[in-house]
Amino acid sequence: MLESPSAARAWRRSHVSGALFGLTRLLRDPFGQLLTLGVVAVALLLPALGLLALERVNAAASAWRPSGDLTVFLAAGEPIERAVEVADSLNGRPEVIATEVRSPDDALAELRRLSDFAEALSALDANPMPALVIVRLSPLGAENIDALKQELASLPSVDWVQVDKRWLERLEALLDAAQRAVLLAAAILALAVLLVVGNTIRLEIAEKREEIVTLKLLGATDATVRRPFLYIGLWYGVVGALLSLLLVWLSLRWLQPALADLAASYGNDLALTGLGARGGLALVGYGAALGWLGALVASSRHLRLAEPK
Amino acid sequence: MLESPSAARAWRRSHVSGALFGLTRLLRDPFGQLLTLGVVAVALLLPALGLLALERVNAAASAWRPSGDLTVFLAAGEPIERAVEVADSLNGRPEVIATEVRSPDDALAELRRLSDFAEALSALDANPMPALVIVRLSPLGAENIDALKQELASLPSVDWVQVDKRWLERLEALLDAAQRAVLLAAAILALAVLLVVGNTIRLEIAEKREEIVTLKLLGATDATVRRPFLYIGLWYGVVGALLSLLLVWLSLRWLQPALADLAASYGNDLALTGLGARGGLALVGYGAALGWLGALVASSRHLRLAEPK
Amino acid sequence: MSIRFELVSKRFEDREALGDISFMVEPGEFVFVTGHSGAGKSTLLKLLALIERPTAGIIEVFGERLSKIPRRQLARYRRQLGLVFQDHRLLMDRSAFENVALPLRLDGYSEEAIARRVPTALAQVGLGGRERAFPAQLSTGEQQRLGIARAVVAAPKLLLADEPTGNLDPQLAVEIMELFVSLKSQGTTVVVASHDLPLIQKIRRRTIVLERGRQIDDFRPEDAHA
Amino acid sequence: MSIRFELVSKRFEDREALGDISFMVEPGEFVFVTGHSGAGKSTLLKLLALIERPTAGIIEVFGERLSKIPRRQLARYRRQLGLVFQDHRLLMDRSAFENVALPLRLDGYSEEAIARRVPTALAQVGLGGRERAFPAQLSTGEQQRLGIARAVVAAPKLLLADEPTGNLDPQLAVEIMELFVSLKSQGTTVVVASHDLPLIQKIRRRTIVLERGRQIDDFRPEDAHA
Ligand SMILES: Nc1ncnc2c1ncn2[C@@H]1O[C@H](COP(=O)(O)OP(=O)(O)OP(=O)(O)O)[C@@H](O)[C@H]1O
Ligand SMILES: Nc1ncnc2c1ncn2[C@@H]1O[C@H](COP(=O)(O)OP(=O)(O)OP(=O)(O)O)[C@@H](O)[C@H]1O
Ligand SMILES: [Mg+2]
Ligand SMILES: [Mg+2]
Repeated sequence: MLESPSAARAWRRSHVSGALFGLTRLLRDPFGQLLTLGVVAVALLLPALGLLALERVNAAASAWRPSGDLTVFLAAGEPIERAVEVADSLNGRPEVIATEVRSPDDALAELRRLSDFAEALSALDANPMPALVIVRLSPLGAENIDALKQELASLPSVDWVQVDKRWLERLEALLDAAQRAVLLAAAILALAVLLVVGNTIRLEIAEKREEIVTLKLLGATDATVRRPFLYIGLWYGVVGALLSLLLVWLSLRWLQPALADLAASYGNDLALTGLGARGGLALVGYGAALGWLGALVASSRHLRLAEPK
Repeated sequence: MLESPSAARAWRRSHVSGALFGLTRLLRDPFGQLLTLGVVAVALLLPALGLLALERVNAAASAWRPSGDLTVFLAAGEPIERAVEVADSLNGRPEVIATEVRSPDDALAELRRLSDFAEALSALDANPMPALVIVRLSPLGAENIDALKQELASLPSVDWVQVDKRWLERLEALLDAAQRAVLLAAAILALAVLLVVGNTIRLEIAEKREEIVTLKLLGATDATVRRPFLYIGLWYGVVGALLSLLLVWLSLRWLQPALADLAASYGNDLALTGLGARGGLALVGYGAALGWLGALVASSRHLRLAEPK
Repeated sequence: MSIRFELVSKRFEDREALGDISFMVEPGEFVFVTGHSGAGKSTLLKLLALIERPTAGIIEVFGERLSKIPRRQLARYRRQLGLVFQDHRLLMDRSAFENVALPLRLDGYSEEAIARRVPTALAQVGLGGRERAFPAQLSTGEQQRLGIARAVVAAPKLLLADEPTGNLDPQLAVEIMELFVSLKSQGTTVVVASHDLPLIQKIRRRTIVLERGRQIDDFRPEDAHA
Repeated sequence: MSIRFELVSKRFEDREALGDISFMVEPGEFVFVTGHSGAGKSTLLKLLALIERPTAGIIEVFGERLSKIPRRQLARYRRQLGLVFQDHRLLMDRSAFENVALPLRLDGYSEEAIARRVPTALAQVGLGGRERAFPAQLSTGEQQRLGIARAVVAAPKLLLADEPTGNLDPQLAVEIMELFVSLKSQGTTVVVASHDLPLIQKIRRRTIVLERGRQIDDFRPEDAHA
């Protein structure tokens, strides 16, 4: 018979109509969907921006490291030439990547920049700082840092050697904490997406309760009945993610001038670049998965209330 | 006739039953209300905590001011007794509240604490810092700060006078920015409350659409039909506020040890106290008003869809 | 005059549900409106209940022009009516008692008056003792009777009943019609839309006949009761 | 055997809606179930549609024990049925066409088949040309007929109609019953719950009579059509 029923056709049809239903549902009343879409977009925006920023700061942090790994303080009164000699003797060695010589004036200037007592220091009669050699170590050097310190400290012209890991360690600890905070925020925000999409699906189901019961009475399977709601969740995720991509772009444009200033003052390229195509796709996928999951949870919970009697 | 109808009785009754309906509605399915109550509670918690913290920091800031308003740097080599003389000569004057004398060793120690070059400074052969007198000004003194500076700087034993307003100004700018941030966050969160309560009311209305139409057909006024929904919003606000009071209390308990440490290191009482009865009442009132407003907006919008035909 | 229709028409987009209807109903009168499915019976009642507005013509109820009633006065107007809906329109989350009590509560009757009147109304429709049942626990016919009890409990000035016996067997239908007729003693005007010709023949009252929205007859059986 | 009831009872908390019902229905047979309001007619049909489960007894449909059908198979089972609900149960946000097309879509019929069958079914219930109307734009009787068209369109093996003519005038009611009788040609078994005694007398088919949940009669008029 030409008009024979077909389970496959019914299945395909329910996907197409489910997807269309979800999309039209969303587009029909965008104002009513503001809360949901807003939460989804913000919940994707904040982690995305956070991760982007972390990535840039990480990259910048490894590029900076201007003060090196070791600072060699020459004895007071030693001339700058002695510092250059020390630097030269280090430059050939495999433990060392680079060296940098600072005159006592440079050193004082830096001390001033970092201290709240700038004006007080300017009142000092004489410069108390010695000349410095700042040493940047190779991985090999980093391994043998203590031996190197001993060796340099025993040089006659050297007063004292300081291991400069402190601020890098601090920065790394800070970045680590920031990363955790971003991930925690992302998790909380993901939960918020599940809740808010779930709430919306609950609303949809409440509005269509009678219709759902009727569909089941007419022989629609649970999966068929559920499909449009899962698609609604999916579309929320997708549209919310697209919205958050827009917001990422806007935020970056808005942050750019401030960042440019900051970057200029460090002589570094701190410019945030966008997410790129792969990042954008990942964000949309993440949003879709979250929306779908929220719809899944809510529909399991609430479709049970729409059983025939 | 004994059984005569009474408009006043109908009105009273609709308030009582509306309030009861709203409350039972909320308590019947607290899990389903998690999102709404959570948003309300957090939206009230964050500004409350923020304002509490600001208040404490403000109080602490005016109590601290340990370095005073002026720092008088004596000429290098002047003995500490000269600093005491300067301090004594200032103590009687109306412009001055208090003075404090620092030996060169104290001054170096402080410089060290504030600087990243602590180890480098410890390598210095001699202490470059002079003795200091730290001067705290009265309001009169603050007005004439420039004249006073001139006068002190012209003393023979004094090398230089520094006006120490910088860090206070910074702190004040910071507090100002923090206050703005807290208020902005409060506004955004208030909007979130309106949206989320509105969404819940929308759900309620959707679930009761047919019932609402029937009530109107039976002669219930718009106000009567709307009343239970306004009460729902009100209860959300109240219960959310109570929840946020609980959260405030928990947060304070949790923050207390960390704050105690911090306070100890500044020798100051930074302990956050609770909101107090008046603050708590204000929070509940604020929550109730927000919830009610959200319900008002949503019910205006959505009850229109529940008209008989 | 209880009701006056003057050249009333009602169009829904392309369909004319009612066309040029004119009639009058005296206070306390009992009128059937009949006609085939889709003839316009429910539309006529909806116009009286202000659920729909006419496209043309004048409707007056108790001397009041319906088109002049502002939105704010709708509730007051409707509280004079007793409505039996073709689809019952019960409140599913309230007991039978509370459903029937509703009009009394809206009018602000005392709890004692409610406790006295509601069981009486339920007993009149054969639902005595079912006070605590919820609508979902009633058969369709029982639901219909619950709706009838709710419509009559507050002694409305005008009772509009749309197909009130569609879910009742012939014997019950007659009993309900007798209940409606008895409301005359309290001055209630009754308009019943029904397609149940055997019932109409049995009750023998004034009958307005509609066909495709037109009023094709308005007769009072010769031996009609007053 | 199409249907077999064996000592079936259904209690709702304190009320016995059906007690010890036993009967059998042959494939292609047409059966009325009648009785007063609240007698248990709808409950009997709900048991067959697996909307309610019996408290005791055995029900078999097409040789399948209903109590053995797992939840996952409910949809498959129900797609063999055509259901006319006492409260119509139309999808209010879909047109008349889409309402009737629904069972065909669920079965996975092609669009061409749907476009051919739906208008036929609508014409059979006197709604030809109303394809684009939404349920809210139909009178109650028209809604009921739409529900009937939806129930018959997919040629169900078993048609369960609960008070399918409650909102129709006597003439239309007979036409609908004649439509149901004609389904015998495609092998459909028909069970109609109705309180409309004049109609039952006119159609003259096997009739099961219920009273307060008990089966008090099961008769086949002497001159009943096969
Ligand atoms: N869910 C339920 N809970 C409790 N009682 C119920 C429930 N459903 C039906 N009943 C009761 O069972 C009895 C039979 O109901 P049923 O709906 O089968 O009657 P019916 O014969 O279809 O009546 P009608 O002609 O009025 O539709 C009635 O007394 C009804 O009150
Ligand atoms: N909202 C609407 N939009 C469009 N058409 C409508 C609407 N309401 C009713 N109609 C049409 O108006 C006509 C009269 O409808 P009405 O409900 O008054 O009929 P009725 O006499 O009550 O019929 P029944 O006995 O079937 O209830 C019908 O053809 C119907 O399709
Ligand atoms: Mg009608
Ligand atoms: Mg029934």
